[in-house]
Amino acid sequence: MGLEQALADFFNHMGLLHLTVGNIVMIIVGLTLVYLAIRYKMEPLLLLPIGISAVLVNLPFSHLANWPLAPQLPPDIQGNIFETVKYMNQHYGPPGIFDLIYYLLIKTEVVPLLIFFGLGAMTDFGPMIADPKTALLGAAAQIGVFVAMLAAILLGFDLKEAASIGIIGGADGPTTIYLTTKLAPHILSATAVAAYSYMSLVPLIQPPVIKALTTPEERRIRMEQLRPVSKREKILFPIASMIVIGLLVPSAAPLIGMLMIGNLFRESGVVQRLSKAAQEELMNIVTIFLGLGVGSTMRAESFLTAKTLMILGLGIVAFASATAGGVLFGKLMMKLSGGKINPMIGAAGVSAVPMSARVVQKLASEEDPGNFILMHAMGPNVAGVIGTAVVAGVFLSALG
Amino acid sequence: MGLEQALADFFNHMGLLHLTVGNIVMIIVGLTLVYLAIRYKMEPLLLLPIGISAVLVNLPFSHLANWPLAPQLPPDIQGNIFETVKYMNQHYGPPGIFDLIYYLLIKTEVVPLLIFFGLGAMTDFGPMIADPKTALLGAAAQIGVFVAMLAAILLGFDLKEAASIGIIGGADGPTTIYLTTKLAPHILSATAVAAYSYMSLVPLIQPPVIKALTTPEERRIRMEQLRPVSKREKILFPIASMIVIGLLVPSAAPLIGMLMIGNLFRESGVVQRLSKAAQEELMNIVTIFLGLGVGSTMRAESFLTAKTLMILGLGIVAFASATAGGVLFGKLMMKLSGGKINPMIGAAGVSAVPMSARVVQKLASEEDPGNFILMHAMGPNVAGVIGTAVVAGVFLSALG
Amino acid sequence: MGLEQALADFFNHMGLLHLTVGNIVMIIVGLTLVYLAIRYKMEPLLLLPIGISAVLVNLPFSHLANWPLAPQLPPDIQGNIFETVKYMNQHYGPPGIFDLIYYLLIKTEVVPLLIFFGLGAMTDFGPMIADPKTALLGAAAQIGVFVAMLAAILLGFDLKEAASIGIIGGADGPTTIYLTTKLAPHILSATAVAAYSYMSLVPLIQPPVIKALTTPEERRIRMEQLRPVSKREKILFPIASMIVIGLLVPSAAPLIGMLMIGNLFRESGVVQRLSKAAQEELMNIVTIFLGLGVGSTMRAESFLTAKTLMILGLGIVAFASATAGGVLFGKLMMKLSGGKINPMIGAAGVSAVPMSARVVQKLASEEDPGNFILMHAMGPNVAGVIGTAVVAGVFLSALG
Amino acid sequence: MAEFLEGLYITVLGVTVVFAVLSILAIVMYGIGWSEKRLVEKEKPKNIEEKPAEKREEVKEEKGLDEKKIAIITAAIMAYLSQKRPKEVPIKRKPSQNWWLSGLTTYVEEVENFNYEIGKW
Amino acid sequence: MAEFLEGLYITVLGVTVVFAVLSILAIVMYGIGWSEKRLVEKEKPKNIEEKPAEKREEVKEEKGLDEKKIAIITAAIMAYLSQKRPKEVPIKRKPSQNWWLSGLTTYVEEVENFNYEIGKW
Amino acid sequence: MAEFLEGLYITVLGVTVVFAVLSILAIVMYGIGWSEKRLVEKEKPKNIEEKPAEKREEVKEEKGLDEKKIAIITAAIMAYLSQKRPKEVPIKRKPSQNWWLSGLTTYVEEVENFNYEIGKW
Ligand code: NA
Ligand code: NA
Ligand code: NA
Repeated sequence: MGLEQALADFFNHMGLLHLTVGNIVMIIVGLTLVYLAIRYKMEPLLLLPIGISAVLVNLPFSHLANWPLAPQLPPDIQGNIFETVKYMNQHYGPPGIFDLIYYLLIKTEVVPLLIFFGLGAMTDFGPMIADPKTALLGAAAQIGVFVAMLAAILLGFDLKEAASIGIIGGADGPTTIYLTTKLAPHILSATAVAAYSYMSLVPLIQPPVIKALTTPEERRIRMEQLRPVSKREKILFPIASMIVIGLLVPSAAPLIGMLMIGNLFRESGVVQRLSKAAQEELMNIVTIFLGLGVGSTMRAESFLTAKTLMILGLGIVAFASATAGGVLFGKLMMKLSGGKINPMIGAAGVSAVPMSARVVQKLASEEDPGNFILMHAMGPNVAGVIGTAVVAGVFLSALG
Repeated sequence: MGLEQALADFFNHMGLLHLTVGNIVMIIVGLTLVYLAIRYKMEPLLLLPIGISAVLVNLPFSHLANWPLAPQLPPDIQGNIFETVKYMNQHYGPPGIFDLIYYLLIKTEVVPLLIFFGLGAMTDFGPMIADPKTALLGAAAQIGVFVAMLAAILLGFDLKEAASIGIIGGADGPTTIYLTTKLAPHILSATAVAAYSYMSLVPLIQPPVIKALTTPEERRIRMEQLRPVSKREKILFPIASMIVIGLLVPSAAPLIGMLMIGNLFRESGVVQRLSKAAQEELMNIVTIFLGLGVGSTMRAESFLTAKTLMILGLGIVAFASATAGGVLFGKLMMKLSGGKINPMIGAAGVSAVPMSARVVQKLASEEDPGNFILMHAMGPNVAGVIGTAVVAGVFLSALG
Repeated sequence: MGLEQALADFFNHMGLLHLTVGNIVMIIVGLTLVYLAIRYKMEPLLLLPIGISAVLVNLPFSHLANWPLAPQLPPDIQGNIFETVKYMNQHYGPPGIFDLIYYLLIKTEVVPLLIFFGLGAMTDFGPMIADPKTALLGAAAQIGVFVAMLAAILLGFDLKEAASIGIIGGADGPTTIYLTTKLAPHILSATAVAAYSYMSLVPLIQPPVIKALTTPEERRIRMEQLRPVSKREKILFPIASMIVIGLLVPSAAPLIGMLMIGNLFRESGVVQRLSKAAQEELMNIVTIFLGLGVGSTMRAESFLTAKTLMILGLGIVAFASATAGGVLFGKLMMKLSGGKINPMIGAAGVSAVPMSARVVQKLASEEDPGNFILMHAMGPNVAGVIGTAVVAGVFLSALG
Repeated sequence: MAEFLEGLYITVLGVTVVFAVLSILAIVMYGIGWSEKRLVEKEKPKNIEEKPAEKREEVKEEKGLDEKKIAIITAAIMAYLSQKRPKEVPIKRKPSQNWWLSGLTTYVEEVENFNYEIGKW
Repeated sequence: MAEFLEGLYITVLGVTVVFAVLSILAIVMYGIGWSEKRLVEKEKPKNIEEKPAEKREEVKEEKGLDEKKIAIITAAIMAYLSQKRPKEVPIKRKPSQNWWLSGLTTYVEEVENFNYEIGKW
Repeated sequence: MAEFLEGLYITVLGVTVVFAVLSILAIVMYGIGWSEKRLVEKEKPKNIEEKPAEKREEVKEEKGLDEKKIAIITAAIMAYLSQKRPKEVPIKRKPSQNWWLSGLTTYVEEVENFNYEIGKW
C-alpha cells in the first residue's frame, strides 16, 4: 500500500464526502431536539440523549449503529432474538454500541420494563386509593388512543402502526416504546419522539381543549378533602392491582407487574435500599440507554418520510382527544355526583405525571385562587398510567 | 376478524380462566413470603422480591417468564448457554424479562458471584485474623451440610440434589443459589427460599440446640480481649486466602476469589469509589435481579411437590446440625484450651452473618450480663462463609 | 466411585500440583501491581483490579477465565461475536465470569466506550475553548505515538501490534484498550498495563525530557490570563467537535462521540441526574469490569514473552517522545507568538489528565513561584485526549 | 375499509376492557378502604390508651429542652465534629485520582478562580 | 522493510490528519468564541439596566440580616430539625439487615471499641 | 445404598478438606500476625519520637480554640453558606422533571399536607 493509496482510502471513507441530504436534515432534527431540551427544558432527560444520538448516527460510517432497524430476516429466525443478532452480525458486521443497546436492551423489553419498575418506585398511588372512582377518568382518557388509532387507519397506516401511533395519546413514554418495539419497530423513533415532545407540551395542548369543554362555573367547583390513606392500603394496592390486571389482561402483566413491584418496594418500607436503587442508580443508567438507543433509530431512511409528519400530527390529535375524553367523562361524573366533581380533573387522565394534574390546578386557580384540586387530579393522573398499560395489553393480545 | 372473534380470542387468553389450583397455591405461597418479609422483616431484601415475583409468574400467560427451568435439551447443546437460549427462544418463544434474568444473569453465575463480591466489600475479617484458631469453628459447622446431605439421600434425593439441599445448612444464600443452579436447577426455588427463610429464623432455631449442648457454666465463660488487627494484616488476608484456597480447592475459586477481591477493595483504602460501588450501586441492582430471578423459578410444577416439603424439613435439620457441629467442636476447643474458649461461639460458625453471632451474645448475656463474646463469635461467623464456599467447591469438583 | 478414587480425583485437580513456573511468575507480577497500587497509589482504580485479577486467573483450574484470548476461529465466524462465544463455549466449556466480562463487555467495546462517556462527563474543556490554538499542542504530542509505532516495527512487531503499542504514548487507558482489543488482542494486557503504569509515572518520566529541551528562561515565561468561557460555548463545543471529527474521521466517532455526549450531559445543565450517573454509578461499575476484565488477560502464555518486555520498553519511548513532540512544537509556537507561549505546556499534550499539566505547573513554579500556567496546560491536556482518539481512528481505518 | 372495521372492533374491545379493568380495580380499592376502616376501628380502642401517653411524652421533651439551649448545644456539637473530622480522614489524593474522582473540574475551577484573582491585581 | 514503509505512510497520514482535525477544531472554537462575543455585546445593553437592581437587592439582603442573628436562627432551625427528624423515621433495623446495609462493620467496630474499653478496666 | 455410600465418601472428603483448608488458613493468619508483630517492633523506635509531637500539636489546637467560639464561628459560617447557596444554584425545575427526580411524591405530599391544613379551617 503506497501513501497515495492510503490517502485515497482514507478520503474515500471520510464521512463528509458521503453525507446525504437525509443525513443533514436528520442532524438538524437531532440538534433541534437538543436545543429544545436545553433551552426550553422539554423532557431533557429523554430528548437530549435522543437528539444527540440522532446526530451521531447520521454521521456516515460512524460505526455507532451499523445494523438496520427492520431488517429482512429469514422466516425461521424471526422472533428469535439470539438468532437475529447473530444474523445481523453476519450480514452487517460487528455491532456498534448503539446496536447492542437497541437490539439487546430495548428490543428485548428490558429497558422499558426497568423504567416502569423505577416509575413504580417513584409513584404515590395514594390519591387514587383515597378516591377510587377517579380511576375511571384514567380509563376515559384512553379514548384518545383509539381516536388517534382510527384516524391513523384512515390515513393509510396498517393496524399495527395505527395502534403504536394511538398509544402516543396515553402520554406514557415507556409504554409507547414498549408497544411500538413489538408491533411496528420501523416507526419507533417517530412515536417515541412524538410521545416525549407532546408530554412536555401538555401545558400548551390541554388548556384550550379543557376551556372549550367546560364552563367557568364548572372549573370553579371545589372538591372535598381527600381522606388519608394508610400504609397498609398503600401496600395492598400494588399487590391487588397486579393480580387483578394480571388475571384479566395477561398481556399487560409485564408493564403492570414491573410498575407494581417497584411500587411495592416503595411502600413496603422494608427494602429502602432496593427502592432507592430502582429510582436512582438503576433508573439513571437505564434512562441513558433508553435515550441513546431510541435516538439511534432516527435514521434518515425511516424517519424522513411523510409517515413521520403524519405521526407527529396524529400525536396532537391523540393528546387533544384524550384530554377531551377525560373532561367529557368528568362532566358525566359531575352530573351523576350532583356537582361534587370538578370535570377538569378528567383531563389529568392523560398521564403525563404530574404535568397534566398541574395544568388542571392552574386552570382551577385562574377561576378561583382558593380552589385546590391538584390532589384530586393526581388520582386520574396515575390511573392513566395503568389505563394506557391495559390498552397496550389489549393491542398486544389482538395484534401481537 | 369480527368483534365476536376478537372478544372470544381475548377471553380465551384471559388468565383468570386458565388459573390452576397449582397457580393459586403458589400465589398464596408468594404472598405469604411478601407478608413475612414486610410484617416480620424476614430477610426482606430477598424474600420480598422472591415472593412478589412468584406471584407474578403464576398468573397464566403473564409473559414475564415463558421458558421452563429444566428443559429437555439436545445433548450437544447442554452446557452451552448461548445455544441453550437460542434453543429456548425457538421452542418457547421470546424471553420474558425474568427469563433473561434467570438464564443470562443467574444461571451464568454472574449474579451470585457479584453478590459475593459485594459481601466481601462489606465484611470485616478482623475478628478472625485476630484469633485464627476460631476459623476451625467455621469448618466444624459445615458438618451440618453433610448431615443434611446424607439425610436427603436417605429420603430418596439423588446425590446432586442432596448436595444442594445440604448446602442450605451453610446459611449462605448466594452459595446455595450458586451450587443449586449448577447441580440441580429444578429445586433452586426450594433451596433458595429455605436458605433465606431459615437464615432469618436463626434466633429461633439456634438457642434450643445451643442450650441442650452446653451447661450454664460453659455459657458463662468469658474470653480474653481480642488483639487489635493492623491495616496491613487486613490487606494481606484476602490476598493470602485467595491464593491458598484457590490452590487447594480450585472449584471454590470463583466464590472465594470474588469475595476476597471485594474485601481487598475494602481494606486497601485506595479504591473507595469501587468499594462503595461494590457495596451499594452494584449490590443493590444485583440484589434486585437475584430476588426477581429466583422468585421467577417458583412455578407450581416444580415447587408444589413432596420434594419441596422435604427440602424445607431438611433445611431445619441442616441448620440445627450445623449449630450442633459448631458447638460440639467448641466444647472440644474449650477442653483443649483449658476453659479459655466459650463453646457457644462455635454456633456462630453457621454463617448467617451477623445474626448467629448475636444469638450467641444474647445467650451469653442471659447467663452473665457482663459477658461480651460477640466479637469472638464474629470469627467463626465469617469463617463459616469461607467454609461453606469450600464445601461447595468440593461438591462441584466431585459431582459437577 | 470409592473414597480412594474420590480423593485421587480431588488431588488430581488440586491447583497446587499444576502450578507452572509461568503461573508463579504471573502471580508475582499481579501481586507487584497490587503492591504498587496500594503502597504508591499508582493508578489504583485500574492497577489494583488488574493485578488481583491476574493473580486469580493464574491459579490453575480456577474457572474464573476458561477461554483463550486469541483463539483459532473458523474463518466464517471471525468477527461475529455471537458465533464466537457459542464456539468458545462448545470448545472450552461454559464461560467463567471473567470470560463473560472480557468477551461480552470489553471485546464488544462497550466498557471502553462507557468509560469515555464518563470521562466526557468529568472533563471541563473550558481551558481549550478559551485558547483554541493550544489544541495544536495536543496534536503535536501524538508524534510520540508514531515514533513508538515505528520503533516497534523495527523491533519486529507487525503493523497492528505496532499501532497498539504506539497508542500507549497517547496516555489514554481506554483508547489503548479500545484499539488493542480491535487490532491485537493478544497483547492487550501488556499495552493496558504499560499505559496505566506509565500514566502514573508521568511525574518521573516527563521532567527530565522537558528540562533537556527548554531553557530556564523559557520555563519562566508567564502567560496571559485565560478569558472566561460562557456556558453557551461549553454547550456548543461538544456538539461541534462531535460533528466535525465524526465527519472527518468516522472511525474515531465512537470514542469521540461517547466522550462528547458525556460532556454535553455535563455542560447542558438540564440532565444532572444522567451526568451524575455517567460519572459515578455507571463509571464505578464499568471501571470494576474494565479492571477485572483486563487483568484476566494476563496469562502466562501471552504475557511472559520477550514481546511484553519490549512493549514495556517501547511504552517509555512513547511517553518520552510524546513529551518531546509537545515541547518542541511548544517552542515553535513560542517563537511564532513572540514569546507569549511557555513551551512547557506542550508537554501536557500527553493527556494523562490532569497529571502532566501539574508536572508542567510544578516545573514552572520551580523557576518562578509566581508563574501560574496550570490552566494553560489544561488546554493541550484535554486536546491530547481528542488527538489520541483521532489517531486511533486513523489506525482503525488504515489497519482495522 | 376492512382494516378500519377491525380497528373499530379493537376500539370497542379496548374501551370495554379498560373501563372494566379500572372499574374492578376501583371496586377492589373500595374493598381495601372498607376493610382498612374496619380494622382501624377495631384497633382504636387499644390505641386510645397508648397515644395520649406518647403525646404527653413528646410535649415534655419539647418543654424540657429550651430551643435556645438546643441551638447552642447543636452548634457546639457541630463545631466539635467539624474540628474532629478532618483529622480522622486525612485524605491524601493523588493528582491522577482527582481526574477519576471528578475532582478535576473542581480543581480546575479552583485554579481558574485563583488565576482570575491574580489577573485583577 | 515493507512494513516499516507502510508504517511511515501511516505516520504521514496520521500526523497530517491529527493536525488537520485539531486545527479545524481550533478554527471552529475561534468561530464559537467570536459569535459568543458578538452575542454578549448585543445582550449587554439590556443587562446593564437589570444587573444593578439585582446587586442592590443582594446588598440589601446582606445588610438586612445581621450575620450573628442568622447564625442563631440557623442553629435554632437545625436544632429543631435534629429534634424532629429522629421521631419521623423510627428506624428499627433487623440484625440481618445490618449485614446488608453494610452496617455490619460499623456495628462490629462499635462492639470492638466497646470491648477494648472494657478491656482497659 | 450405593448413593449413600458415595455420599459418605464425599462427606469424608469434604470434612477433611474444609478442616484442612481452614487450618492452613489459620496457620497463614498466625504467620501474618507474627510477621506483623515483628514489623511493628522494628518500626516502633522511630515512631516513639514522632508521636508525642503530634499529640502535643493536637492538644494545642484544642486549647487554642475555645469550644464556645468555635460554635459561634461554625454557626456563622453555616449561616453564611446557607445564605449563599440558594443564589448560586437557582434551580428551576420543570414539572415533568419532578416526576423523574422522584420529586413527585414530595410535591404530592406537600400539597396533601396543605390540603389537609385547609381542610381544618
Ligand atoms: Na396514560
Ligand atoms: Na456458611
Ligand atoms: Na492523549
